[in-house]
Amino acid sequence: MIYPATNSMLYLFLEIITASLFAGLLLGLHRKVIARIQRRPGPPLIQYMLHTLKFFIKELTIPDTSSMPLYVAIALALAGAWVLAFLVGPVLLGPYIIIIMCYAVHKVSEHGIGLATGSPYAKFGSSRAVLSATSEMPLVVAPALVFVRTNSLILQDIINYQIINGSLVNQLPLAALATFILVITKTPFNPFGIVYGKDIISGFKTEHFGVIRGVLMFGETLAFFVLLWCFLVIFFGGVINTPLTILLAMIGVTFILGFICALTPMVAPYHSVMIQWIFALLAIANVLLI
Amino acid sequence: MIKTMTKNRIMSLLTSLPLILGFILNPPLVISIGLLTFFIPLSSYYIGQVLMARPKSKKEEEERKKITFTGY
Amino acid sequence: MPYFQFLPHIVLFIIGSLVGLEASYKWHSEPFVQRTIEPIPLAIAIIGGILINIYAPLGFLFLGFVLGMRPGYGFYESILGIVLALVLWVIL
Amino acid sequence: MSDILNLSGSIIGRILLADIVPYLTPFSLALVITILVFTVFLTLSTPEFRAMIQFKKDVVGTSTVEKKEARFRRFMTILCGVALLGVVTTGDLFNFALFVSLVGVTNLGIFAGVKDSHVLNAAFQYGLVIMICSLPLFGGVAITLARTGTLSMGVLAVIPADPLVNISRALLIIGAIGEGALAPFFATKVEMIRAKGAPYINMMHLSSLMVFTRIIEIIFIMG
Repeated sequence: MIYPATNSMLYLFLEIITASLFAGLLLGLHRKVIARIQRRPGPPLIQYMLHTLKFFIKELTIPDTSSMPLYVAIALALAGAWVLAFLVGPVLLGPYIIIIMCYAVHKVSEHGIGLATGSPYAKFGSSRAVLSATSEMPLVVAPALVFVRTNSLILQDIINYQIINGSLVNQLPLAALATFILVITKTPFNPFGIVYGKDIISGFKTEHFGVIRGVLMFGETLAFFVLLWCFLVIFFGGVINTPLTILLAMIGVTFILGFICALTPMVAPYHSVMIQWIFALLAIANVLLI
Repeated sequence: MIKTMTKNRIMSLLTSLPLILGFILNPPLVISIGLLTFFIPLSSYYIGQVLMARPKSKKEEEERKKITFTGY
Repeated sequence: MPYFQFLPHIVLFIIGSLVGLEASYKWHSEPFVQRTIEPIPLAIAIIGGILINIYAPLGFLFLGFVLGMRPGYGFYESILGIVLALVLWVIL
Repeated sequence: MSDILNLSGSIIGRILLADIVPYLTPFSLALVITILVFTVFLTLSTPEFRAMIQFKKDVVGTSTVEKKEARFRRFMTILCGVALLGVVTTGDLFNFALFVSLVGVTNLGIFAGVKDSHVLNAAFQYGLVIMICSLPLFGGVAITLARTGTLSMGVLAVIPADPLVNISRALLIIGAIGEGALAPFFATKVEMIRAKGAPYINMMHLSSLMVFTRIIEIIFIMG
């Protein structure tokens, strides 16, 4: 295979394609695991990708009530934020704090996507997005707490520290747990997914279909990849630090996530926020006490 | 109808042009990250607009527009 | 980190899954009934299991064919193929 | 300076104005571009037609923000964007506190134009919160100045942390989450976001989360 020059734009683009395809497969596997636990055959592995492709050729209608161009732009902003997070995090091993920012943009987009339609159902989803932001933002900060140990938030330095001193999960286990909860909140069918709840007609995405939904789903695959990557590399970086080990470990964690999502019911909004806050506070306590 | 089709075609070309130029010219890292962040979602949106299924006639288009979620 | 070195593996796997899905729906248009091992998917799985140790992307193409078959079909075949691939990988 | 490098990457540019040192790292560059893009789009967008449903009755209708009201709220949105730019680029702790309180004021302004009584009630309570929280915010800055003799983040990054600076860090966090309507002072925000006018409400959410990401960076810098 011919390798493009490192850090050229083609290289970055190929990385994005690879990650989104791989994460699409992972999300398909996730659904398959859930189905097997519930004793159904389940959809094929490529189902998630087929869905994404399907939406690209479906008709897009924009509601008369929506606020333009916010309706389109904010959905694209969600995908753009995760492209940035993916390039800065997993590809270039840059500062983790930019991923925090991208997550913030993701939460803002969720809110805006729901509001911009003018539909009352989407508004429920967006209100819940604001509510869940209060507990998810502390969870995103949990990986950043390794700053106490590594004195650096550049991901390359974190990996180097772990190669010398062993994985950080041994030193900060509760911060790792909080990050795992964060990964759970970004998987489909998760117990904390109050924003996507079927009780409010799939939440903030109720009025989004066609191409915009396709772009949103593309953004979500990258989000899943980035957060899984952060969990694995920031806390298990002593062992998992090459592309092959990372991808294999992702498949393993997806199995665990499938078990968790299949066996837990959806939590009520306030309970979800409280549970996430408890894990975030545990992580902070872990850092302060050691 | 035809007008929107051509407009989407032009926009999809315009938005994917920076990406293609970037592949050839190899700009500095910060600029290439910015280009990818902006133009991947934008170009995929416009390409999707070109690809998407549309009502075939003007009559169908009018029929479709009648139904809104406040229209019942 | 260069993830795109696995791009051919992933793309060929997806293509294999698509072809497998189409083909198995052509073979089995009836409602889901039996769970038997069929000869053609078995052969493909064995080829995939061997190939994956020689040239990995092609092996993924064949294994993807069996894994991506119609839900409920090709389950035992794909397990056989993966086990064969693992055994060969340990031996070689 | 080493802490800033370790947190948000190499410094791209900086303006040396005696003590006031605005600087640009990859992190703040990303923030600046995000805020600019959002501000432009939110300003250009028209407010949505909010569908109103009364439960148990067959009443469906839409209502939207009036033009005069929209103009004022759009102006406040732009101002909030400008204040946010100040928050993310400044290299001086006092300026940071000033801009954060400006964000609070403009957020209040976004909701002051709404003509719903429950929204105005909530905005009033939020106004009380931002007034109270400006005390810990500026208090934290004052304690830092008294202890270390400087407010420049580049210098603060080199000085090792001591208990008093830790107290001022905690005060800064309390102040920022109050001004930005973050988690514990959140009850007012939920009522406020029920108002009409999606672009303007979204700006408030953006501002609170951007202040949050910036305060995370600053408390790490001060450590």
